[in-house]
Parts: sequence; C-alpha cells; structure tokens
Amino acid sequence: MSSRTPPLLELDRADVRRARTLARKVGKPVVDIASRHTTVSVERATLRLAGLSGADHERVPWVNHLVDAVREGVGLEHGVTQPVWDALRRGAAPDLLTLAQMASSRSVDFRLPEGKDATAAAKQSRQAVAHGIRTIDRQRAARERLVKRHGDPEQRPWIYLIVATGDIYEDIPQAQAAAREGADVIAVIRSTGQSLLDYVPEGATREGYAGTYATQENFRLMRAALDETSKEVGRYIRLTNYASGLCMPEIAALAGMERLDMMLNDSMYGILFRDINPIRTFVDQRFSRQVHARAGIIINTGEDNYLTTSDAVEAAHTVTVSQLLNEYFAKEAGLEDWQLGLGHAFEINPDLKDSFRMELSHALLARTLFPDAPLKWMPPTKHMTGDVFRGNLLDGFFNLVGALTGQGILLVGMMTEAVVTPWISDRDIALQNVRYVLNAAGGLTEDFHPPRDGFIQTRARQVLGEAIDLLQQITDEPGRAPLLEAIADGTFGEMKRPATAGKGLDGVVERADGYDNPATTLLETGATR
Amino acid sequence: MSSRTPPLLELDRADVRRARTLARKVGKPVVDIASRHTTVSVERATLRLAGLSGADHERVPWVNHLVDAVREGVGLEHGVTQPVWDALRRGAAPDLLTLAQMASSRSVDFRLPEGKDATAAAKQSRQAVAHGIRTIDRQRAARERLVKRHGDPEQRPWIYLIVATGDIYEDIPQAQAAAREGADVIAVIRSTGQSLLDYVPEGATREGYAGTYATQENFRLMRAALDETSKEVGRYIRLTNYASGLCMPEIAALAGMERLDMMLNDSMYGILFRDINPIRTFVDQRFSRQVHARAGIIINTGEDNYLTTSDAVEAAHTVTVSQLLNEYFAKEAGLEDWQLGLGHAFEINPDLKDSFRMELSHALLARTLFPDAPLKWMPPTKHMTGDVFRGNLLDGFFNLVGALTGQGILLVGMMTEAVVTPWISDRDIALQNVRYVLNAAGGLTEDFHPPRDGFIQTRARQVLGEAIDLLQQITDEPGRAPLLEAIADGTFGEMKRPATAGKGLDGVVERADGYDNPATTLLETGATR
Amino acid sequence: MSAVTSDESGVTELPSVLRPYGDQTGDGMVQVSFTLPMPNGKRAEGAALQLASRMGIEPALVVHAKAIGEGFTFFVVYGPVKHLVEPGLVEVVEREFPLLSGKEINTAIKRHLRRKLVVVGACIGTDAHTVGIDAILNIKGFAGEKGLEYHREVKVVNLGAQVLIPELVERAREEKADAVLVSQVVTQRDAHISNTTAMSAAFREAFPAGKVPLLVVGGPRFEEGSAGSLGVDRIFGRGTTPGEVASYLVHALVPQASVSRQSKGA
Amino acid sequence: MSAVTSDESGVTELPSVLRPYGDQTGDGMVQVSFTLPMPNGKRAEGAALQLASRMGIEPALVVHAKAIGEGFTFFVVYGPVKHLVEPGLVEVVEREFPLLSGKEINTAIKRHLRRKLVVVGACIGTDAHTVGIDAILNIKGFAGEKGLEYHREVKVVNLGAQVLIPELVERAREEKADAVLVSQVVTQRDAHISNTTAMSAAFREAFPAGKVPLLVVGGPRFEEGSAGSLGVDRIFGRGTTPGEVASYLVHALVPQASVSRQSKGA
Ligand code: B12
Ligand code: B12
Ligand SMILES: Cc1ncc(COP(=O)(O)O)c(C=O)c1O
Ligand SMILES: Cc1ncc(COP(=O)(O)O)c(C=O)c1O
Repeated sequence: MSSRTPPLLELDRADVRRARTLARKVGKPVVDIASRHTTVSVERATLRLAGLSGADHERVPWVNHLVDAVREGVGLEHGVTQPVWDALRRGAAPDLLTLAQMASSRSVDFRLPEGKDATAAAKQSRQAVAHGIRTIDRQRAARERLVKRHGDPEQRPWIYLIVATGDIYEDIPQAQAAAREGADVIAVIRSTGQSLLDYVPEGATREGYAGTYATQENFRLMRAALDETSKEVGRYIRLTNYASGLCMPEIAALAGMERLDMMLNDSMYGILFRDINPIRTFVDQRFSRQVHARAGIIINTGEDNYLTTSDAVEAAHTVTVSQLLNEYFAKEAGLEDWQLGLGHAFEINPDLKDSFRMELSHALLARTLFPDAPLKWMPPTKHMTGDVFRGNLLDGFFNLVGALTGQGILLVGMMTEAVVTPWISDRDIALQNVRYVLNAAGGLTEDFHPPRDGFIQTRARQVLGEAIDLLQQITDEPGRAPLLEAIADGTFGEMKRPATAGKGLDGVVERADGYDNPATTLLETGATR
Repeated sequence: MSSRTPPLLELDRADVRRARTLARKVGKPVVDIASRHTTVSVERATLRLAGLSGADHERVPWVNHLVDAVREGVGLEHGVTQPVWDALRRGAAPDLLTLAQMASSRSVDFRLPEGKDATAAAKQSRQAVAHGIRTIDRQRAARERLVKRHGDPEQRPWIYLIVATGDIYEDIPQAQAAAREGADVIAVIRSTGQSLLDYVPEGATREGYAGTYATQENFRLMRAALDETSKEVGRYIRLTNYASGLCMPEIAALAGMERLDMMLNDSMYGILFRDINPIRTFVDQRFSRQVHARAGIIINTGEDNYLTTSDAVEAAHTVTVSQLLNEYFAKEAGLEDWQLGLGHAFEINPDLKDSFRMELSHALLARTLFPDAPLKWMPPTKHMTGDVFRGNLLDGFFNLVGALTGQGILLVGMMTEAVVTPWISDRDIALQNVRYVLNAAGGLTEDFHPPRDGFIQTRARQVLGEAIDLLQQITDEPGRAPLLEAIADGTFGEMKRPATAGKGLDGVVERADGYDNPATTLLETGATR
Repeated sequence: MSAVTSDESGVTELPSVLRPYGDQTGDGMVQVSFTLPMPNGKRAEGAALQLASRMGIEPALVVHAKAIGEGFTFFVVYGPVKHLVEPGLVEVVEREFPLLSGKEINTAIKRHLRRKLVVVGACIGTDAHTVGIDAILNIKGFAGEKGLEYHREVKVVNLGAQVLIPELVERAREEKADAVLVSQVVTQRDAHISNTTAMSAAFREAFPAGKVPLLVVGGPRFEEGSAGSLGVDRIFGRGTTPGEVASYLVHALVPQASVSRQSKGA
Repeated sequence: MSAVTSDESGVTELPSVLRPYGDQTGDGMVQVSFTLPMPNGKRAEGAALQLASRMGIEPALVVHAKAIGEGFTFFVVYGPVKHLVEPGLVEVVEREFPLLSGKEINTAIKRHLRRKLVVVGACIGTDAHTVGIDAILNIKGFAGEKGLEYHREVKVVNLGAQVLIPELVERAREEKADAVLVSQVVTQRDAHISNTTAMSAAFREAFPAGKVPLLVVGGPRFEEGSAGSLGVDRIFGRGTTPGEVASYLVHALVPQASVSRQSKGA
C-alpha cells in the first residue's frame, strides 16, 4: 500500500459518516432478502465444496444434474444437502459422484429427511463441505507463504494486466511474458457470454470468444504457471478471474480452492450489464463474497462499467454510491478493508477542459473515502478510438492519475482498446508506459497539493454531495427494499432492471424454515469442521 | 504570457544577483572584442539594408561580389560603405546594383575617401541604409497592427511547429495546415549546411536537405501565406527561421525586412556545433541582435543543443550559464526581456528515476531566473527511439512540464524524432498531443506546489549553485577574454573551440579608427534617418 | 441494395494514381508495426525486412526491434511502399437514399404506409454491447439526433442484449416487424460474421420468401459491401446516426415516399 | 567482406514459415499507418483499403481516419497480412570476426603490424552529427566501452564534422591512414548514400588500386548488406560499440592476429 494516504481533500467528516449511514440503510433490506433465499448456484457451489466435480459427456456438470434432480424431487427450499446426504445415508449410491450420475437419469428418489435422519444428514454433509472449506483455508495459507517467499510487488499501484486469447494454452505464455515485463496481477478475461451460462464449463478450454472460459482446470493450469513465474521473477504474481454471472457462488468456490487471488465481484454488474435478475444476483453475491472473505481473495468491483453507458462527469456520483454499497455488502459478508478493490475509471471525455484534473478529483475522492481499500483504477475505454498513438498518450495520463492518487491496483490500459482484444505487443507497450510514468513521475505526489477550495477539492465535494442526495432519494423510494426500486428505475448505468425480471430468476428459491446449508454455516461461523 | 509566474522555487536572491554579475563579468570582454571588429557578413548586411539584393547567374549574391571587391581593393577596416558610396559619388556607376555588377568583374577601383568626400559618402550611405532600417520599422509596425487585428494565441505556451520538407512549395501548405490545427509559430528548418555557406542563397528554392534554404524570397512567400492563414484562423501566426551561421547579420536583416517574428540566434551555437570561429560569431551575433532588437523579433537561443552532446543531468548547469550569457549579450545588444526566448530542453534519460521531476525542477529554475522572458521549451530528441508509441508518450510528459512551469514557447515534439524529419501526420499527432495536455491538464498549475526543500527545490538550487561555480571558474581563466578560453577548453557541449580556428575566421576584420557603419549607428542610436 | 458507383465526380481533381504522403508528394511513406514469433536478433530483423518487402515496402528500415519475452519480437518499420493507389478504381458506396427530417419521416409513413412502421432491435448472440443499438433506437439518440423511438409513426421494440436468434425470430413474427435491427460489436474470431449469417439464415427459413422483414445489421467493424454475403439488406458502420437509419427504413419500406423525394436526394 | 550465411543453425527450432502474431499463432496481424493526399471521406477510406489490400492485408479494417487540412487524410489500419515469413531464407550477416579485448587488440597490432594502426575519422558532407563517430573514436566511448583512442596502439585522427571529401582524402594520405571511418546520420533525400558513394569514388581515384585505406561507414539508417553498392568495405549500424569496430579493424588489417583467433570466434 502506498505509505502515504493523501489527506488532500479535506472532506467534511460528517458528510462521510452520513454517506455510510445511508448506504447501510439502503443495503440492509437487500441483505435481508438475500438471507431469506437460496439459488441453484448456491446449492451447486455447496456440492462443489463437498467435492463433487466433473461433467457428463455433453459437458453438463454433475452438480447441475444433482441440484436439478433434487429440485424436481423435493424442491430446494431446504437446501440441496439434506436430501442428498439423506439419499447417501439410505445407500442410494456409494458416493456423491455416483449419486449425481444416477440422479442425471432421474433414477434416485429424494426425500426430505426429518428428525434423526435430518440431523445425521446435516452432520455428514457438514463434514463433506468442511473438507472443501479446509482446502480453501490451506490455499490461503499457501498464498501467504508464497507471498512471504517471493515477495509483494515493490511499488503501488500493483500492475494489473489482462490476457484474452480465448485459448488457455495461448494465455499461459502471454501471461508469463507479461509478468516478466512487470505485471503484478494477471486477469484472464472470460469468454463473452459465459456469465449467462447457468453452469460452469469443465476442463482446459481453447475456444473462447474475446476471452477464455473460466473453468476449474483453466484456473489450476494458470495458477501453476504463474507459481513458476513468481519463482522466476522473485515476486508473487496474482491471478484474477470473474465471479460475476449466473454461477457466481460456484466460481467463487472454485477460485478459493484453486488459489486465485482476486475476483471480479460486483453487487450490481450482473444485474445492470447482463440483465441477471436482481434477487438472484444479491443472493449469489452474498454467498460468493463469504467465500472470498474466507479465501483471502481481494474482490474487484465494477463501477467502471457504469461510466461506459453514462457520462463520467454527470454520473460521477453514481460511482461513489455504488462504491459505498459495495463496501457495505462486502463488509456484511465478512470481507475486510484490504480485500475491497473498489472500482473507478478514467472515462471523462478527454476533450473536456480540465478533464485530467477532474479525473484526479474523482480518484482522490475514492481514495479519501476508502483509505484502507486497495482501489482498482480502470483505464480509458469509451473515449479510446482507432488512433492508437493518441490512445497510448491517454493511457499515460491515466497512469499518472493512478500514481498521483495512490491507487492500489492499476488496470493497464491498451492503445488498441477500440480495435481488438489486446495483442502481445499492446501489453508490452502498455507496460512500458506504466513503468515510465511510475518511475519518472510517481514521486510527483510530493508536489501535488490541491489548494483548499480549489478546483479539485470543490469538485470532489460536489460529487460527494450528489452521492448523498442520491442515496437519500433511494431511501425515499417506496417498498421494502428501495434499492431494488432504484435499480428498476435506471438509477445506475442508465439500465432499468425490475426485480421481477431478468435471467436466472427461476433459479431463485425462497428458503423454508428448516433450510440448511453447511457451507453458509461454516463461512459465517468461521468453523473448519 | 502566463499570467502567473510561479515563485515556487524560493531561490536565494543573492545567489541570483551573483550569477548575473558573474555573467556580465564573463561577457563584457567579449563585447569589447566584438565592438573592435567587423566581418564580411556585417558589411554585406549593411549593403542589403541599403537595398542591394539579387545574385549573378551562378547565384553568387551581388553583396558578396561588392564586399569582396572592396576588401581586395582597400580592405574592410573602415567598413564597406565609405569606399562604395565614394565610388557612387565619383560616378563609377549609376546605382548600387550596377556598381556591384561592375565590381564583380573587378572593373571598379575603390579608394578610401577622406575629408569632405568621406563626410559626403557617410551621409549618403546613411541615407541609403536608413531606408532599409525604416523598412524594418514599418514591418514591426505592421506586425503590431496584425497582432491587434487577428489576436495573439489564447494560451501560453505558444505552440511552435517545424516544417522541413526542403521545398518551399511543399512547406507552405504544410505550414498552413499546421496553423489550422493549432500551431501559433511556424519554423522553417534550414537545409543542412546552409549555416556554413558564406552567402545567402537567392530566390524560391525546392532543393534543401532536411530543411529548406533560408532566402529572402522564401521568407516572403511563407510570411505572405501565413498572413492569409492568420486572417483565416483569427490569430496572428508567427514565422521563425535561423539566423545562426556564417551569414547571421544578413539573415537578421532579411528577417527584419520580411517580417519574420522570431529567429534562432544563439551566442555560442555556431561556435560549438558548426565550428564557426568564436570571434566571427560574437561579432556577427552582436550586429544581428541589434537588428532583431530593432525589428521586434524574439530570439530563440540554443541551450537545448548542449544536452544532445552532454548528459542532461550532469550538464544542467551549463544550460543555466549559457542562458545567463545569452541574456547578457542580448540586453547589451538592445533586446528587451520579452524578446528573450531562452532555450532549454527535456533531455534527461527517461529511464532515470524521477526524471520527470528533475525536468520540472530544471524548467522551473529557468522560469524563476528569467521571469519576464518567453522561455522556449524544447522536446526530447536524444532519448527518442524508433518506438514511436513510446515517443508520443514522452512528448506528452514534455508538454506537461511545459504547461506546469509556464513556458512561453513550446516546440512541439514529434514521435518520429529518431526516424525521419517530420511527416505531415507526425505534426498532426503531435499537435493533438499538445492540445490534450494543455486543455485537460494545463490547470494543474493550481495544484502543483513543490514543498520547501523538497526534491524539486533542492535540485534547482543545486543546479544554480553549480552554474555560479562554473561562471566563477570561467572568470578565473587566464587571458583578456576568459570566456574564449573556456570555450576552447570544451566547457560547453563538450566541444573544444579555440578562438584562433574555425570556419569564417578569414572574414573577420579588425576595425580601423575611422571605421564607419551607418547601420550600426542607426541601430545603436535608434535614429530613422 | 446499395448503389455502388465508381463515378468520377468526386475524383475529378484527384490524379488517377497517387501514393502515400510522408513529407513530399509521391514519397510513398508508410509506418508498419507487428510482432514476429521469433527471438530478437539479426535473423528476426531480417525476417521483418523480408515481410516488409513482401508488403511492398522497399527499402524498408527497421527503426525499432524489441524482444517481448523470449520467443517474440516487436518491430516498427518505416519506408516507401511501391504500390500505387488508384482512387478512380475505388468503389464508393454512396448513400442510396435521401436524408429525411423527423417530420418528413413521420409524414411519409403516415401517408404512404398508413400504419406504424414496426422495428425490432437486438444485440444477438452473447454480445452485450448495447450502447450502439441504443444510440440508434432510444430517444436519447446519438450525435445530437434523436433515436427511432422519437418518431411518432415508428414503433420500436428493443429486446436488448444477448438475445437468442429463435427468440428474435419469434418476436419479429409476433410484432409483425417491418425491419429487424441487429447490433454486433464483438468481432474476435469473427463472432459478428457467424452470428449475422446464422441470424439471416434463421429468418429466411422462418418466413416465406418475400415476407422476410428487412434485415439490418450494424457495428463498428463490419466490412463495407459485405451485406450480400452476410445475407442481410444493409450494414451500418462506425458513426451511424439514427437519422440515417430512419431515412433508410423509409426509403426501403415506404416506396412512395422515397420515390417522391428521390429526385432531389442522393 | 562480411560473410553472408543462410545456415539453419539459428533457426532449427523455428518453423519454416511463420506469420506475424497479434494474439494467436498464425493470425498474421499487423498495424499500418499512412497519409493519403486526398480529402477525408468514403473514397479516401476506400483508397486506404485498396492500398492495404495491395500490401497483402485482407480483410483490412480502417480503424481511424482523420482529415489533415483539406487535402490529406491520415489512416490507421489493422488486419491480417497474407504473406508468409520464411526465416530460413533470411540472409543473416554474421559477425565475420571475433570480438577481442582491449589487451588483445593492442597485442595483435604490436606483434603483427609492428607500428600503430592509423585511423582517420570524420562526418562528411554537411552532416554535423558527431555523437555517433565520437562514440566510436573518443576515449569516452559508448555503452560502457572505451573508444578507439583508448588503445595505445591505435592512432586516431578525428576530423570532426562537415569535412569535405577532398580534405578527407588529403588527410588520409598525409596520415598514411590504414582505415578511414566515416559517419552519416542525415538520410533525407538519401544524403547518406550520395555522400558515401562520392567518398568511396574519391578514394579509389586518389589511391592506386590495393592501396586504398579500409573504408568504413556507420550511421543508424544504412541498409545492411549495401556496403558493396556503396563502394565501402563495411557498414556499421545502430548500436555499434567501439569494441566491435576495433576488433573488425584488427581482423581486416592485421591478418596474423585474426587468423590466430579465428577458430575460436564468430
Ligand atoms: C462500452 C464497452 C463495454 C461495456 C458495454 C456496455 C453496454 N451496455 O453496451 C461493457 C463494460 C459491459 C463491456 C464489456 C465487454 N466488452 Co466491451 N467495450 C466497450 C467499449 C469501451 C465501447 C463500445 C461503445 O459503447 N461504443 C460506442 C457506440 C456508440 O459505438 P458502436 O457500438 O460502434 O455503435 C455505433 C455504430 O457502430 C453503429 N451501430 C452499432 N450497432 C448498430 C446496430 C444497428 C442496427 C445500426 C443501424 C447501427 C449500429 O451505430 C452506433 C452509433 O454510431 C469498447 C472499446 C471502444 N472504445 O470502442 C469495448 C469493446 C467493444 N469491448 C470488447 C470486449 C471484448 C468486451 C468483453 C467481451 C470483455 C470480456 N471478455 O469481459 C465484455 C463483455 C461484453 C459482451 N459480451 O459483449 C472489445 C471487443 C473486441 C473485438 N473487436 O472483438 C472492445 C473493442 C474492447 C477491447 N479492445 O477489448 N464493454
Ligand atoms: C543529437 C542530434 C543533433 C545535434 C548533433 C550534435 C552533434 N554534435 O552530433 C544537433 C542539435 C546539432 C543536431 C542538428 C541537426 N539535426 Co539532428 N539529431 C540529433 C539526434 C537527437 C540524436 C543523434 C545522436 O546523437 N544519436 C546518438 C548516437 C550515439 O547514435 P548514432 O549517431 O546512430 O551512432 C551510432 C551508430 O549509428 C554508429 N555509428 C554512427 N556513425 C558511425 C561511424 C562509424 C565509422 C561507425 C563504425 C559507427 C557509426 O555507432 C554509434 C554508436 O552506436 C537525432 C534524433 C535521434 N533521436 O536519433 C537527430 C537527427 C539525426 N537530426 C536530424 C536533423 C535533420 C538535424 C538538422 C539537419 C536539422 C536542421 N535542418 O537544422 C540539424 C543540422 C545537423 C546537420 N547538418 O547534420 C534528423 C535526421 C533526419 C534524417 N533521417 O535525415 C534526426 C533523425 C532528427 C529528426 N527526426 O529530424 N542534431
Ligand atoms: C465486476 C465485473 N464482473 C464481470 C465482468 C465481465 O463479465 P462478463 O463475463 O459477464 O462479460 C466485468 C466486466 O469488465 C466486471 O466489471
Ligand atoms: C540556435 C540555433 N541556431 C541554429 C540551429 C540550426 O543550425 P544549422 O542551420 O546550422 O543546422 C539550431 C539547431 O537547432 C539552433 O539551436
């Protein structure tokens, strides 16, 4: 972390407190709703933690078969584990995998155990799931060990680079090359559309579009390759992937077990940009964040995305509001400050007078509001054009803001943003750009002192004020969960998403009174068995 | 001029005074030497002011023929005008041009007039030369009128762009295009080697190497074209060319008569980088600067060049010393502060830690030492490579220093610096770069406050200290003009140039007691007749 | 379909052949960059020159060569290209319809179609880039022009992103769509091409010949002139404005109106 | 002269053909930019595509088109180039001499030449770029290596810049130069080529055959392999170090020494 957290903005502390209080007020009802529901993906994630993996010959994962069969048989209101371990206890199959295989042809009858049967099923399922949780714990310890051995990057911000060939075997050497050239964090961009698959693909994959499928095997291959490179370059190279989407809980579980280090996980991205049902999203999000909290994974939120559909000046305060909500939801799920890679982006029209200073002001606002979070600073995308020479220049000024405002994670911008997914040379040019700016100009923080009530302070206060007003407005919305109303109204990213529509709605199930999920219990209590 | 001259460095006023005193001490003996000599080019310039122009069929200018003939006949110790107007009075030829033509075949006998003849010749030559001086005065007034009509650029720094096709007819549309895209000053780079020609080429030219010949007609054509463009774009577009070289006095005279607005004119560039004899240079320089002073032309000095042969960190103080000397020589020749485009450059190795801040420090030092001079800020050249993407980035950070330190004139850097003389597209990309930086980040001056005794202040003080030490050392050199010794020792740009060698030495003539030059008289007294 | 012209009207003042321009007429100068999967060194530099020469750059200068990892080298090359450019041979797709004002559009539809013109829009496949199609359809519009929704006589059904092709065909049928507008922004591995051809095939299968709605695709990276091979009626590229699209729809679907203006336009 | 090899030693692991690499093996992707002397518009874009296609880029995408003034348009084009690169056909000019240490150089000259080796250096024509030749000749050197002056057994006469050819020939004769080293940095309108050929012609005219000093030119923009056509013995390019030059001189002028090491080197 940058040793110095610049107290440059002189925000009114009362305003900051007020903003947080409002965020809690807006977020709490949604957490309550999330706690009263489960989803097919939460249940599948639980089975994955219990050790069920693999897929049939059509690549449909066994967890999907089993959850679907249970749902058809007895419903998911009590969770998937009760009927499943009850069936195992009853000897319907010798093990979980066989049970799932039999269930895929609907040759198992499930029932909801009661009394002692229920207690026994609960106990055995908890044992099974605890196994997965301990794998996560072990991976977290392994990460801590490796970081100690190889070391953290020397500088802040950490340099975050994306790889997106669609083919894990092309991704690997590119990621390794990038790390050798200075990348601290590698993100493997996911194949477009994966987030809408209601299952997690299996195995090593070579056929993604504009990204590579997120699979357990791809996670494993890349993490192993980067472990080697970490040794070679003498610093621990972090690996990132995307949790967002219909399988958020499962991917979070896989990431924890395969030692990914950061995960894209936003409370609203799926809703707004993927038209995933809001309830589905909030339920999945809470579970996935509990997993990330346990795994010591840093989450990356997606506020940058809003600025691709809304204007970055007019909608600046929506970013702040979303950051406050992401913070609230994250802490509620057990994440700590150092795990909050809250997002924001350099997306103001560069032709605007003083656009660079406005970026500075917005970036400082985030820095000041969340002094202990490793903010993730996202590069220009919307105003990038096919003029790659200009593109590299803009990226340089983006990097300068990153350095001047003490950002934690710098997502490296590419000059070809408006043209193609990054080429190998684009990454190289981009890293050279970052190195120049951090090395030659990074120390400029010493000389950067926005004066009291100057342009930068004034703008930051204005944005914070607008954020407070918006939060206030949201709390004034009707209904039990005003945030859901606000999302339905198009408050964020100009997307209107009612809670009664969207993809994955049919995978949402209201919990019955006897609902049991040993994963949730282990995560919420911190227990290991 | 930037409304605000940042007092950011807190230099010790006594140090600054000391530096100036030393510069005067070093410069004065050289001025004395310059006042005791004339050169062939000073005499030719005088004839040009008196209206003699054109060349023979081999393109040898008539002024060269006439000066050479006089020199052969009676020597130049008394100046060229006495023998020439004496010959005219004696009816050797009906007019100056015919006289020169006759002199070229050595069919005129010159003598040194005495008594009344001498007085009459002096009077008539003064009348003739005063004509040229009044042309210069009229052009200066015309410039003032046009600036009033079309306006000055809206922003500081003024944007200075070079054109260098070698063909005046390709230069013109390129210059006009550049002005439309935002250039405030157009410099037509001169054909390589012209500065070593001991005559000024004639007419419109299409065959330069890496630049276009500086000729009176090329000056006229370009100025006329830019006058049109000034009208079109609603701001007065300034035109620059190069005085330096063996014909410095003549080119200065032509520039004054053709209304150029700025001229490259350095007290030592010709000596160091063109191996022109030091005495020749100082004599020519003094005369040319007197002309520039009269013409209201802004001079541009060449300190940037030193940093291409010396290291920009180690030799930073030599730039300061040269600026102080250029200032002294300029003021002695009658130039005012607003005419002193003192040079400095962004030439520190960009891979050096904190290189950008060191550039800021050096640029601020110049700004603080010369608060009323329109400093000329030169782009990176030495550390530019064939990586044009990186090149455009470096130029962006160069532009940022220009904006942050209130430079007066920004010479626009080109991404192809290490590859070719600029292409039309390079200029366009470069201007776009400048526009972005000035517009988006220019206001950052508000937030830029190097702290007391921080990196930037400390470095600036160090450089000033080293400059004072060097000036002190120079004054300690032996001989009547220690500066000449220092130049001979390789103090500047690591070039050793003894006063007894170098090109153009044979064109230097010690003045006799009766030496008369009406141009010098008119320039020094400010008289118009 | 679009009128392809090679008329010389626009080129009369242009020479019949010309070359790229660096800083002198006819110098032919170009800049090229690429990566070769070879370790940096003399052989790689030679290979870069070989490629440049095969591209017609001669003499080519490798002005920058930089190793990327161990097996790759990035090059920047400058030089004159020997090829000539013949502007006269360029087939310019001229706009084949007049640009109409909002009022003209409404009037034309009202008078000549006598019902609302129905447009169904979507991003298909897994493409979630809606900014482009929204720019065309939503009231908010683009580049200062209001989107299609703004026109009283146009009914817009915007299905949003990630619409499956069967779903799109079904909705088009339900809504009795006159035109189907589809956006495709992701182009990696030619996703836009396969999605578009699949889409047009589905429509041609689902509707009787002559009853297929007008098929329009748009996005920043379609090749001009490829509408035919994609099986659609028209392509709109980078920087399209809603007014252009509305005018085209009237031209293509409201024949009277377009005839009555044709003379003045284009 | 320099040994041209096309041995496969360096390429054994390389495939016999390969293509530029964007983000996938074999994708052939390149980036190109150039300006056409045409007003921006559809025709100019078509002309840009025409040129790209003549360069072998297909399909080419014009990703950026910007008017420069009225009569010019700047383009950025991306796309796959259809040409193949054949590394095996690249003629690599291998260093034809072993690299010697400073001590080896002095010893070789002392033992086998038995007098100082005399080198005359200059920038000729109007070229005033001395940094390059100084880097080779002056003690200060380049890239951490001392320049030729540093060697006890080498006598260096550095004439500086803007030396006229007759002057250079004269000095070479006076000094009984073993080698003449000339730098040329300015290349606009091929100034470096005409200056170099004029120089070599002058030497061949002034000296009897077999007595011409070794002629060496250097500068960042000479084409490799053009020494022959320029009439000089060797060219040194971008990034040359003084050690390379000294070793070459010993190799070319002190035959014994170079033979005694040859086996180990190159
Ligand atoms: C905004 C944006 C996003 C937003 C989209 C938000 C939204 N609701 O649309 C978010 C953040 C969600 C996003 C996500 C992704 N994106 Co995106 N994104 C962009 C970005 C920055 C701008 C696109 C844009 O909005 N342009 C502005 C609009 C107005 O222009 P337009 O789309 O060209 O539309 C105009 C014309 O083309 C035409 N038009 C377009 N469609 C139609 C349709 C019709 C019928 C008509 C008539 C006209 C028409 O009219 C419009 C107005 O003139 C570009 C980079 C860039 N600067 O271009 C990348 C870019 C398009 N994205 C890209 C990628 C890869 C993705 C991801 C797949 C990455 C990943 N793997 O996670 C994801 C997933 C999205 C998906 N599956 O589609 C790549 C595509 C690469 C390629 N060529 O294949 C780009 C180029 C970035 C890059 N270099 O990698 N992205
Ligand atoms: C420094 C410099 C200057 C300095 C020169 C100072 C000096 N005493 O040398 C000054 C400021 C005086 C100058 C002036 C001009 N310059 Co200049 N300058 C440069 C610059 C920035 C760096 C050149 C350099 O020093 N490189 C470092 C040295 C170490 O590299 P090198 O020369 O390549 O040498 C190495 C090898 O090539 C080789 N080598 C070179 N020579 C020899 C000789 C032998 C025998 C051997 C064995 C090896 C060898 O070994 C060296 C070490 O590795 C370049 C731009 C750039 N970044 O490249 C422009 C550049 C070379 N200049 C250029 C121009 C046009 C000029 C001017 C003509 C402009 C004008 N019209 O006023 C003037 C006039 C100079 C003239 N007539 O020659 C152009 C040339 C364009 C072209 N390709 O034709 C360039 C490329 C800038 C540009 N883009 O316009 N310049
Ligand atoms: C928070 C977050 N999640 C996910 C994604 C990508 O999601 P998808 O795989 O749905 O394209 C993004 C996009 O950059 C994001 O910001
Ligand atoms: C002060 C000065 N004069 C002249 C020149 C150019 O001189 P020449 O024409 O001798 O190359 C320069 C070079 O940039 C310069 O800085």
